[in-house]
Amino acid sequence: MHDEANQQILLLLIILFPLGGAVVNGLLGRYMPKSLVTLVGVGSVAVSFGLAVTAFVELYGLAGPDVEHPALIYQFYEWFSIKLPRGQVVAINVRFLMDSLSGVMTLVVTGVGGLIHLYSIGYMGEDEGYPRFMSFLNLFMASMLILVLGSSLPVMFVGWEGVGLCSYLLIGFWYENRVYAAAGRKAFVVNRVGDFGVLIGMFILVGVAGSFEFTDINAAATGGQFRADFPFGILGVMPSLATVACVFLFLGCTGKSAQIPLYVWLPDAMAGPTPVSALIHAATMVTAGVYLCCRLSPLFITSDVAMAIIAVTGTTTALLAASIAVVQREMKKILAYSTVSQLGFMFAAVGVGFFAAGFFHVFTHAFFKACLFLGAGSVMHAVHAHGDADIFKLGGLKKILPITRWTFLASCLAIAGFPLTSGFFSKDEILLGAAAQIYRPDDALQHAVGWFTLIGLTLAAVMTAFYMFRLYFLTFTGDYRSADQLGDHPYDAHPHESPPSMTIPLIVLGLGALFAGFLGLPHLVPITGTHLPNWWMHWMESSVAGQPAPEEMHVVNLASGLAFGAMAVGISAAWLLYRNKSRDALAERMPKRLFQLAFDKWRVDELYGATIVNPIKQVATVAGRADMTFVDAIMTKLPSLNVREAGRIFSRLQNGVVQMYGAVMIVGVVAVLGFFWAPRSHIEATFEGKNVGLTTPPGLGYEYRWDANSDGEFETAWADAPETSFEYEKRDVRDVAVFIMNARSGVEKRIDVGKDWVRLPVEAVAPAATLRPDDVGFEVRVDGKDLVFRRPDPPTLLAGSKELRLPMGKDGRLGPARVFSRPVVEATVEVRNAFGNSRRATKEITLPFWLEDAPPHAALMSHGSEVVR
Amino acid sequence: MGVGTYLALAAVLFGIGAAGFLTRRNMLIQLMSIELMLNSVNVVLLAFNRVHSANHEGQVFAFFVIAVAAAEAAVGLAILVAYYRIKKTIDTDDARLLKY
Amino acid sequence: MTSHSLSWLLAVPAISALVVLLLPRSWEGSIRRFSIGAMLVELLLSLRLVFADYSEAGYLFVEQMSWVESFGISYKVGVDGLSLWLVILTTLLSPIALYASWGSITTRIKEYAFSFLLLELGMLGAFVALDLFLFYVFWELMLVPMYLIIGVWGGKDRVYAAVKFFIYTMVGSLLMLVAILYVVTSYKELAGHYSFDLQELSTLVLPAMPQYLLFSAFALAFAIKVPMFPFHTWLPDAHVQAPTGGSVILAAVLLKLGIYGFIRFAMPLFPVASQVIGPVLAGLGVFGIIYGAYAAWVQRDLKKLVAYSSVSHMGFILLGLFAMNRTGISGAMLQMINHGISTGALFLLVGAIYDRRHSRLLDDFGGLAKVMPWYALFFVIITMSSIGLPGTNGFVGEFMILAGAFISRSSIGFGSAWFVMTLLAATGVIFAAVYMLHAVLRIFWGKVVHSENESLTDLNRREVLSLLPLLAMVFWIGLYPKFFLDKMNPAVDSFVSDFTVRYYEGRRTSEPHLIDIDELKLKLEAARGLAMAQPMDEEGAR
Amino acid sequence: MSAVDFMGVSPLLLLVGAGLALMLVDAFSAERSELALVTAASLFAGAALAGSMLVSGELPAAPELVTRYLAADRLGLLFDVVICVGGGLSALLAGGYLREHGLERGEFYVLLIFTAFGAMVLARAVDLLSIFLGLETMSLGAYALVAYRRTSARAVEGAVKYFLLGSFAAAILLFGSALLYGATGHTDLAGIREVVAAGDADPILAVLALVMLLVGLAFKVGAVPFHMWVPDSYEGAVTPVTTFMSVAVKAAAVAVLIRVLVGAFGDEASMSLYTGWTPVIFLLSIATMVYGNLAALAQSSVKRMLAYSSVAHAGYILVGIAAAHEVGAFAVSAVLFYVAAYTVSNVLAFGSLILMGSKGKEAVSYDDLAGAGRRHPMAAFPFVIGVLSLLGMPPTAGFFGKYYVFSAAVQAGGPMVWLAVLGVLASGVGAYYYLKVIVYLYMREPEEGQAIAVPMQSIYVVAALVLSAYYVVKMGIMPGRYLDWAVSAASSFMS
Repeated sequence: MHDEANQQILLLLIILFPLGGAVVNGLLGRYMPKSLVTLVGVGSVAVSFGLAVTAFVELYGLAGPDVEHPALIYQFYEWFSIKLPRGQVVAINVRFLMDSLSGVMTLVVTGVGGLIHLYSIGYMGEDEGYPRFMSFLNLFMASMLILVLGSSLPVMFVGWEGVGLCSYLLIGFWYENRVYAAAGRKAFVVNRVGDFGVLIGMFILVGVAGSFEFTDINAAATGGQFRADFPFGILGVMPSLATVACVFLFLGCTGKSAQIPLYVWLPDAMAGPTPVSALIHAATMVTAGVYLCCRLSPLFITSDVAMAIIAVTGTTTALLAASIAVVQREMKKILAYSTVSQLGFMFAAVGVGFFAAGFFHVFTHAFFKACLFLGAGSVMHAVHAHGDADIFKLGGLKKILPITRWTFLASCLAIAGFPLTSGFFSKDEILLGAAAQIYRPDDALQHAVGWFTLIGLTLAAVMTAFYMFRLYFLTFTGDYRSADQLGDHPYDAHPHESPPSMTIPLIVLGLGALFAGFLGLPHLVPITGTHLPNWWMHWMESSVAGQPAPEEMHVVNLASGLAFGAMAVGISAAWLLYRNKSRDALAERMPKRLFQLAFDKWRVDELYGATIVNPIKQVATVAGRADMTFVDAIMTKLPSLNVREAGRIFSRLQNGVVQMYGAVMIVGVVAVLGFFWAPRSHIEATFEGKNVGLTTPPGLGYEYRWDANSDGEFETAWADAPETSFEYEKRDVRDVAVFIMNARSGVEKRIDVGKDWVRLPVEAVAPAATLRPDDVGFEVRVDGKDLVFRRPDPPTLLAGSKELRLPMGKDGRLGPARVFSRPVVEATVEVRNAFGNSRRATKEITLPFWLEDAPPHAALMSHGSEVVR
Repeated sequence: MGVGTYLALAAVLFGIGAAGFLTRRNMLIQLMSIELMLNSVNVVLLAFNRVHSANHEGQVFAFFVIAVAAAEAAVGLAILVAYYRIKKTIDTDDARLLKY
Repeated sequence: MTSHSLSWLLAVPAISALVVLLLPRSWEGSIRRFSIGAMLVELLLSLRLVFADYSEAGYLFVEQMSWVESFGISYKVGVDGLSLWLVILTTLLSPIALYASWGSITTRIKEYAFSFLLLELGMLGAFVALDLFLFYVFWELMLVPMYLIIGVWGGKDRVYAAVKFFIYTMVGSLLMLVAILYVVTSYKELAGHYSFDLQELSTLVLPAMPQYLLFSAFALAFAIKVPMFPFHTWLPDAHVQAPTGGSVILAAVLLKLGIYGFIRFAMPLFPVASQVIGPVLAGLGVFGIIYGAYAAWVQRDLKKLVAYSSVSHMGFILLGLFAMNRTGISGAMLQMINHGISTGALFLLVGAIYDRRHSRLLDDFGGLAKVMPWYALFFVIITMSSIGLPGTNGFVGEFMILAGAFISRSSIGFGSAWFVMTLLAATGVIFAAVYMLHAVLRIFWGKVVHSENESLTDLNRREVLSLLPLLAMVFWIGLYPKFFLDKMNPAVDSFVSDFTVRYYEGRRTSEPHLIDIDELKLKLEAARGLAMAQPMDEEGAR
Repeated sequence: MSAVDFMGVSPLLLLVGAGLALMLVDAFSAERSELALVTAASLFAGAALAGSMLVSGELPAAPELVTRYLAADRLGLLFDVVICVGGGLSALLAGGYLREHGLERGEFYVLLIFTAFGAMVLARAVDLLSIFLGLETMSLGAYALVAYRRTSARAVEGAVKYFLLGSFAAAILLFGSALLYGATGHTDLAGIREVVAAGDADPILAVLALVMLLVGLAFKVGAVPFHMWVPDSYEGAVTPVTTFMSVAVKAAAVAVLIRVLVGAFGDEASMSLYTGWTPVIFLLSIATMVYGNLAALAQSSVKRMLAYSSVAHAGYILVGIAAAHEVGAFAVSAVLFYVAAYTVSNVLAFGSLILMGSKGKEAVSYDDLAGAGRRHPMAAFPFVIGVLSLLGMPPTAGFFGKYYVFSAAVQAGGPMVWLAVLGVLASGVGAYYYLKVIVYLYMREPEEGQAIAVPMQSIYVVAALVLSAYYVVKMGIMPGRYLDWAVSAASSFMS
């Protein structure tokens, strides 16, 4: 598909630089001067950014109307391969792909990442773990770039889990605080739940598409391969392959991108240093889920159900997180919930089929949210707040931290969707998608989802504007409340503006927050209806599928109106309630319990604890205890105890008395004699032609007589020979046995034929291996001299005629099975031993051949009015 | 008289010997019981030699049995003496040092 | 090839053991150096095997010599893609385990070295034996030194643990002996002569019924060794009581013999039974994954935690094995190596901390990242390998196993069972993170609360040296597993296709008979156009 | 008649001569210190003589007058070797043991030689008369040997029990012999076989005779429930005698069991799997294996444990005999090999036990062994090999022997396979008490204040241990030659 000459080694280098930085700083950083650590840490990312720009420029040059999917490829080596049941070997290559989607993402990651690295010099420079921090941050960059550039699911998964690891390490960066470390662990474990989904989704994809490559999977999805039903129903529903795969993949996205139900780790993740929150938990890593959805947009769009699930989940998350953010007191916590909420917006966009719009929001969000976090970090740095800062203890910082304040304001405007800022364009596009959904013809599901999404997102947008400006006003307006106040954590009374290494990133990001939106001007300007060139949509077309943008003006007007209105309402409310205020005016106006519930994040963590974590922990405790007691007792202790006790009892029998010993011997003698007292016999039959040889084991002093045809009379007199032979005739036949043989494997099975219909499971007919278990067998009935076999309706696997009439002695075919009957006779031997005791043995013999002509019906019925076995 | 009568006699003798061996505690009497059992064998051997009169194997066998019985008694009595020296009794019930 | 490579491989530890036995016990230093030296020579010798050509299935370095002629018992050894890496694993980990032991074992050096060399002999012998009798001999031979290592140099309840280990394992394998005899007898009745040669016995096809019983006998022996739930209860005891070196070998190599036994002997000889009983074993494996993880989570003793994690990991391997396709089996084979490396390293790390603190209780630690940063680094890396983080070895194995299980259609009467089993097994990935990170949290993060911990020294040279090769392997396999897989894949492919043929033959027959597998393969392919990739691939599914 | 004509029974003659000479030497020599060496040398010479005839292709000659009663076949020669080696090794052990414990008297060795002679006669007996004579010669010697330490209450008590029960069993066996004579008119086994196979024997008498012979021989072998004397007399006797009884006496009993059951009652009807003696042996072997192993589990005395283990091993031997109905020669050869392997293994185990004690402190119980492996590694090591061989761990003689008999059972097929299964499970139980020896040797330390057994210094015992250890390992690693002997002996007997 892609020729080898087209290798672009830049892609590899983009990743290798930060990776190298991580290794150097991780192993040697402790022994290097700080400046060198900085050089390695920041320099590697800077170089990586430069390379990314170079690569992007090249990619841009490739794009043209005749290039269907412009992409740069670098195939490194084959990692490993799996083999599908069809014998097809699927190679998993370490291969990188930069197309329009991953190109933009790479720029964002390296660009924003570079700025945050720069910021970290000032923010983390004094920390004793600075080299470690730089190393982890670089490792994160490398992982994130692998995630973005990986051309197949497994390679992406490397980055996917790699960023999880870095997230774990960085959240718990200040590991001496066990709460922080626990937050890191929580993040990792919750993410693993999602990763589980990605793994399973991946397997379904490869099982159908026969490849892990995104391009192949998307091609297969476009080709409709995923529309088929999943092999078996789940709770009575028969979903399509695409639905199941997408739901599993989306589970992964909810983990990584903090959506319901797996969002709970993100707020806790704020335990990490602020640059980490900015980079990982706002700008890049958490958007990986959206990225994955966009990456596989042709697949996702195949499944309406999955899309509906995504849209509803995203909207609900946006609402829920926003409602929590509205009442929080701490800067980073508010920003964290805001991130969750914004991610919900992105997924809502994905869910309504506006993948590019969702991704556009990823793009703009990276700027303003990173800027907000860094701004918060700047504030915290200024007031010497550790961990997080309570906004009710701040205030009036606009004079003291002017740069921080202006950039923060710009970002607040952007996230609130103030016209012409970046957030305005991207959010507008999302609402447009939701609105378009409502007007899509005749699909009840899509209609419902559209309405829900539109209303939900509008509400969330109102809240967004509100809580962001609540944050802004409380932090930057009014008076500085920690100047004289002695609280639990009195902040520095004399804060100061941050150093340039921190303010420069703020400024760059703030500018981005204001102007990045112009890359994605609306296709249609509301009210005027002017067509504008939308560079973003155009650029993304080649790699992202999606619903077309609506052309109707009323849709556009509706969406824009709602967006603008939400922004206006939110900001005004915040202005009224919080400008220059120091008290939580909203809390005072809300019902106390509702406020408390929202403040406690709707107690979701507690809910999970009670319903999932604790039960599992209890099961685990039981398992752990039971293993060494119960299981071990059954498997080891009990048997060994029994054996030992038996040994003790046995050895007690040896009581030392000679007479007792002698008595035991006599018992032994009697037992042995008793063994010979009664004769034993059983019959074995051998077949030679039509002659049936009958033998019984010989014994010392035994005599035998035979009744071969079971007429109750012995044909032979008492004799010494333990064998006889007999030639059966049809009158000797006592019964007829019916056999079914799997025609393919040759496995035979005798079946019991009753008077009534007999239903035969397939396992009885054939080795189940060759048949599916849900294919029920067939029915057998006695009809005069014939046996009738009938397949049930609807016919499943057993091909051929529906009913088979089988006269005695003939054989027939039914599907993959051969059916035949055989005569059954009975033979009896009586054995007499020297002591005059005798015993009889009777054996039913199924003759392997059919006698001359079919036995009369009477014979079949000889045991009564029905055929009995 | 047929062989059966002799056999019955031998069986009775053997049974008495065995019963004596099992029920008596006096080691001397147990020894004698065993001698009785050996002698019952002699009766059987001699009786059967009448049936299989072609050779004299049965009778020869009987002589050997008598001789061996004597040797056995000698060893047995020696052990008995040693036992008596230690235990001051010839009651086999007291031989219960070794058990379990 | 008559290079005698494998014979040398067996001779070196045997001769060295004898030499150690003859050295005076007071020469402790010499014994230490000599035994390590012998094992390193062994490692070099074994590396020779790696450079052979494994692109065709079949045994290499085969040597055959009649041993007990009248019984058809022969000394026959050889390696193929299935055993190659296990041999290397053994030769790699033995010196590491012994070297690490020299830090903590101070009494009866001579006996320890002797036991270790004997143990290595037993393990290598079992991996290279191609004669069932020879295999059994080596299989049992391993027990004694391991028993001594646990029982003599172990912890407080060492005797109980050692006896439990010995009897558990031995009782399991005794039934296998009877099963072996049955197979050999059946072969003799058809072929006219005795043979324990695996390749000759592979021409024997038994009907289904005896296969079930025989497979069960084999499976019992191997399942105990694996150990599969519910036969695992000897493992925590043995691990907790064994000295560090013993734990390393036990976890890294001995457990692998169970799986190896399945794939080398039980499955090829009894395909029908494997096909039918296999899913049940895989199910137990899946249960073991979750159960082991749960049990590991609540352990307070770090070593016990790692021991239960072994139960969990070995469950994965069982699942992959009985997925009965190339992906699953290759994954299982690779995961064996991975588990050997990562769990071996974990036991080394546990041993390192135990040597310092004489405690393994999680409660006794906390905040060690501060005092022992290098130790923390090593531990976290190995942890990540253990929980299967991509880029480390654990991921590749687990991925292939899960993929193999997912696409397996060897289900008999279960329908969606493999899908469900894969789902459940994949949750093991979550729980692995839970219990391992739980341990990491308790040991490394937080403040140093126990004052004894403040003065702990970081890893010393011996420990770093013994861990570094394992660390290198973690990333080598994680990043370039193809090197390892390429050598085993042809063998696995041929295993699967032979298995398929023998499975059908066993299904069809009601009398034992001998087959020519190649001829049969052609016939079957011609008759049905059967894709040889997977046994159950006929028509059933979809 | 020249001497050459008696080559077939020359080992017997050699022993008789040696025994008589020993009596003279004992009577006239003041210095009788090296009697053990002389005895062992004579017995080993007997073994060498028999062995050389066994490996040489042709069977040595013997006059019909002799072979009428005593077979001069390979089976007999093989048992000559086993009994002589067992006896010789026991003599060496006695040489160390008796001197250490101040018990050495000349008659011991004479008794030993004549008992061995009796055992060899029994092993070669092919006539009811010679069976009886051999049995009594052997038994009377054995009774006396058990009672040898006549000042010990335990020894005498063991002898009393052994004697009374032994005589009782002998009487039963004798009665059976008489009935068999009556039933067939023959006392020679070949003749009996002919008559029985032809169906001409009186069935009632024949069955009764079979039962009584079987019981009498099962007693000597020590099969449950006729084993009750074994633990007591083994424990009571001095350890070298115990050793001797457990190897030589048992071997002879196995030999005659084979000759009577597989020989005289070897026709299809008598040994049928369902109606003949096979199922009886089958059940006896189950009972013996299970009982022996379980009871051994409960012991605290190593010596008594080894006694019970000897019962258990009788069970494994019976497995081989039970398999004879289907795979005659193979099963018999398995039994032969097993007996040989058991002989050396058992000598090794008992010998190590002897070595572990010294005057005033004999090692008997497990506690006596505590920590001995640490204190006296060289003395403990052979014990490990011995118990591992008894346990059946490869690569030892014991493993190969077990493998062989179970292989015979599996080949016999049908229910015999389950006998093998049960057998291996029972031997799995055995692991516990055999391992206990190793546990005490290496993993335990003696309790405070407990008297510590100190190994004795004896070149004899060491020689016996080295020899037996050598064969234990050699028969495990290179069993080929011994297998060939067993197979040729068995097949010549069966044909």
